[in-house]
Amino acid sequence: MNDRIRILADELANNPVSLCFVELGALLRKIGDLTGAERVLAGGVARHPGHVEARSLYGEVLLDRGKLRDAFREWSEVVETEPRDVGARKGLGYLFYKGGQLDEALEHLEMALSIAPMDQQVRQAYSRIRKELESEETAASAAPRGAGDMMLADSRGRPLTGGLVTDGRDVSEEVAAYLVGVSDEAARSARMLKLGNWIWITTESGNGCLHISKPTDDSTLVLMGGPGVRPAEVEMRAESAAKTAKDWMDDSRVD
Amino acid sequence: MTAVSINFDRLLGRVTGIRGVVGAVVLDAEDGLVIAESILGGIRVNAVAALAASMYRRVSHTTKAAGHGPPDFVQLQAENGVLIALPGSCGTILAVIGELDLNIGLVKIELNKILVRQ
Amino acid sequence: MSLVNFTNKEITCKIVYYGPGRSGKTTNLLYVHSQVPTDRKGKMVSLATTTERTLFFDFLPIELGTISGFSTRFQLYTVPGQIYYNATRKLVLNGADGIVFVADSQARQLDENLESMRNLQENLLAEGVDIRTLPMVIQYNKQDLPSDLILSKEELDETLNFREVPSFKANAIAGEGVFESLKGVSELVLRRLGEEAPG
Amino acid sequence: MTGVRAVEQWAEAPLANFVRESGARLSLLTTTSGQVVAQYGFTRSIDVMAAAALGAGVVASTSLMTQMIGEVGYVKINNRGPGQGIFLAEFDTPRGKYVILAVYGSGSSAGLVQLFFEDLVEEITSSCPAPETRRVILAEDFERELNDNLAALFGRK
Repeated sequence: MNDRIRILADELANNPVSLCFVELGALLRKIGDLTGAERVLAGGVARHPGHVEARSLYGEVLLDRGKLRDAFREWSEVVETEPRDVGARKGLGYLFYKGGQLDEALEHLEMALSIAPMDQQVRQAYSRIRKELESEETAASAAPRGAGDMMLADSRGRPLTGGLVTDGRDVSEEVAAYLVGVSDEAARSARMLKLGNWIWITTESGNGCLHISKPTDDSTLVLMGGPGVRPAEVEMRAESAAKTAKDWMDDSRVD
Repeated sequence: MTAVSINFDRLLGRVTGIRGVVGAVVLDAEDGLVIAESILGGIRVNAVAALAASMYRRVSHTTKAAGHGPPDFVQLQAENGVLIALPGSCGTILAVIGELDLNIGLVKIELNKILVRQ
Repeated sequence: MSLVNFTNKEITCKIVYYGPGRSGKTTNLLYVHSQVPTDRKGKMVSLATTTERTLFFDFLPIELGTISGFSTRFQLYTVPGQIYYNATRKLVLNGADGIVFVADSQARQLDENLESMRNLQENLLAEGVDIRTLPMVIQYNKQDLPSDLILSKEELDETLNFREVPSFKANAIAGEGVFESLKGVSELVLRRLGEEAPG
Repeated sequence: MTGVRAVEQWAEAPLANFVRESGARLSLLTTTSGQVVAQYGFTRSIDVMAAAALGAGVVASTSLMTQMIGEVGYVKINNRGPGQGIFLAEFDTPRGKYVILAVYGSGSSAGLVQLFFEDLVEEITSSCPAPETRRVILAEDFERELNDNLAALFGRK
C-alpha cells in the first residue's frame, strides 16, 4: 500500500491537477494518516469542486478529524449538486442524529435507503433511529409520571421502548436480558402446576417492587416502584401501560 | 422426626390453614428439592419445588439487575391460581399455591406472623 | 451388544480384556494407547489401586476408521483380575461383544489361568451368554520370560484353548502380540455382527 | 436442530426435551453396559464414551451396593459440586434398562433435572420401539479394510 501511496504522491506532485488525489486521499485515510488525507483532499476539491465522490470522501475525513461543522458543510454542498449521493446522505443522517435531530436524520437516511435499499449500514441506522423516535413518543404517552420506571422488552432480551433507571444508572439492558428467563419460567411453572396461562409477576424487596407482565406474546413489560411505592399502585399502572404497550406493538408490526 | 422437620410441619400446617391456600412446600433454594410439604393430590410436589426455586432464582437476577436486591416476596398470578415464593432461613424457600381469589393481603399478614414465630 | 446406527452408519463394539490378576490386561491397553494417534483415541480411564492393580476397570475408546462404509469405534475395557473383584468383572462383562483372554504364560500361573477361564464362563452364563457363541481370542502373555519358567503356546493351547479359538503369543510390555490379538478379536466381532441381528 | 446426536433415533426427541427443559449442559443416554444411545453437549465422540463407561460403571456398582444392604429399586444419584452437578440414574423401558447422565450448572438445579428426568422416562417408555432386527451388511473382504485401519492406527503403514 505504501508503494502505491508513493507513486500517487509523486504523480500528484508532478501533475497537481491529476484526479489521482481521490485514490491517494482514500489510501492515506486507510492507513490512518488523517492529516495527510485532509490536506490532499482539500487541495483536490478546491481544484475540482464538481467532483462529488471526492467531496463526499472529504466529508468523511473531516468527520474522522472531528470537524463536524466542516463535514456538514461539505456534505450539504454535495447533496445540492448530487441529491442521490448515498455517502453524503449517510453522513448527514449521522450528524443530525448526533445533534439529536432525529426527524432530519431519518429524512436523509430514507433518501439513502431509496437509492441503496440493500445497504446494511443504512438499514440498521434507519431502524435504530426510527425505534428511538417511536420510543420517545410512547414514553411520553405511557409514562406520565416520568421516565425511568417502565420498560417494554422484546422476546430476545432487548429493550424496545421506555427504560429503567436506578440511582441515576440506566439498568434497562441488564433487566431486559433477564426478563426472557423470567417470562419463560413463569409460563412453564403456570402450565406445569396447572394454573393456566400466567398473567403477571410481582416482586417486593427492600428497595421497591417490580411488576412484570406480557402485553403481547413477543414482549414483556416491566414497571418499577421505588421504596415508598405500594405494589398495588404499580399493578394498577401496569394494567393501563400494558394496554398502551399492546397497541404500540400492534401498530409497530410490519405486515 | 427431627426438631427441624417438626418446625416445618407446624409451619406448613399454619400456612395451609389460610383460606384459599391449596398447598405449601418448603424447599432448598439452590437444589429445588422438597424439604417438607403439605399439598393436595393432583399437584406434583417435586414440580412445585423445582419450578418455584427456578422462578425465584430468575426473578432474583432481574430484581438485582434493577438494583432492588433479592426479593422478599414473589407472586406469580395465573389464570387459575397463584404461586407465591418467599425466602426462608438457611437457604430455604416457602412456596405457596393458592386459589385465584386468594386474599394476598391476608396471606402476607399471616405469613409474616408465622415466619416471625418460627 | 454392539450398537449400530444405521442412519449415520456407525458401529460401536465393546471388547473386554479378561484374565487372572497381573496377567497384563492393563499393559495391553497401555500399549494400544501409546500407539494410537491422539485424534483417534479418547482419554484412557484407569481406576487403579495404590498398588497399580485395576480396581474397577480400565477403559480406552478408539476410532478404528471406516469398514464397509460404517465408521467403527471400539471400546476397550479391562476387568480386575483378582478373585475378590468378581462383582466388578460381571459389570464390565455386561454387553461385551468380544473377549481377549490374557493368560499368564508362567507355568506356576496355570491354575490361575484355568480358574479365570472358568470364572469367565460362569459370569457369561449368569448373563445368559454361552461362551461358545461369543467372539474370543486368547493371548499368552509374558512369552519373553525364560523358557524354563513358561509354558509353550502348544502346551497352553492344550490346557486353556478347548474351543480352539485364535491364540497369540505375546510380550505386552514390548507390544508384541498386542496388535495381533486386537486384530484377531476385531475380525471375529465384526464377522459375527454381519451374521447376526444386532440388538 | 436439537443439538442431540442419537445413535437410535427414537431417543433424540425425548433427550432434546429433557435437555431444553432441565437446562442440563451435557447429557448422555446409555445402555447399562456403557454403549452410547444419544448425547448432547459433548464435542468429541470418544470423550462421550469415557463418560458413558464411567456412568454405567457407577450405576452398576451402586446397584450392587444397594442390593448388598437389602434395598431394591433403581439407582438415582445426584452429586453437587460448587460449580456444577452430576445426575446419574437408571430406568427401565420395554427395550431394557438405560442410564441417563446429566451435568448441570447454575442455570439449572437438581430439582429441575430430576423433575424432567421423570418426564424423560415417561416419554422414552411410550415412544421407544421393541428391539428391531436389522443386519449389518459388511463387505466380503471387510478384513482387508479392518487390517488396513488397524495397521494405520498402529503406525504400521
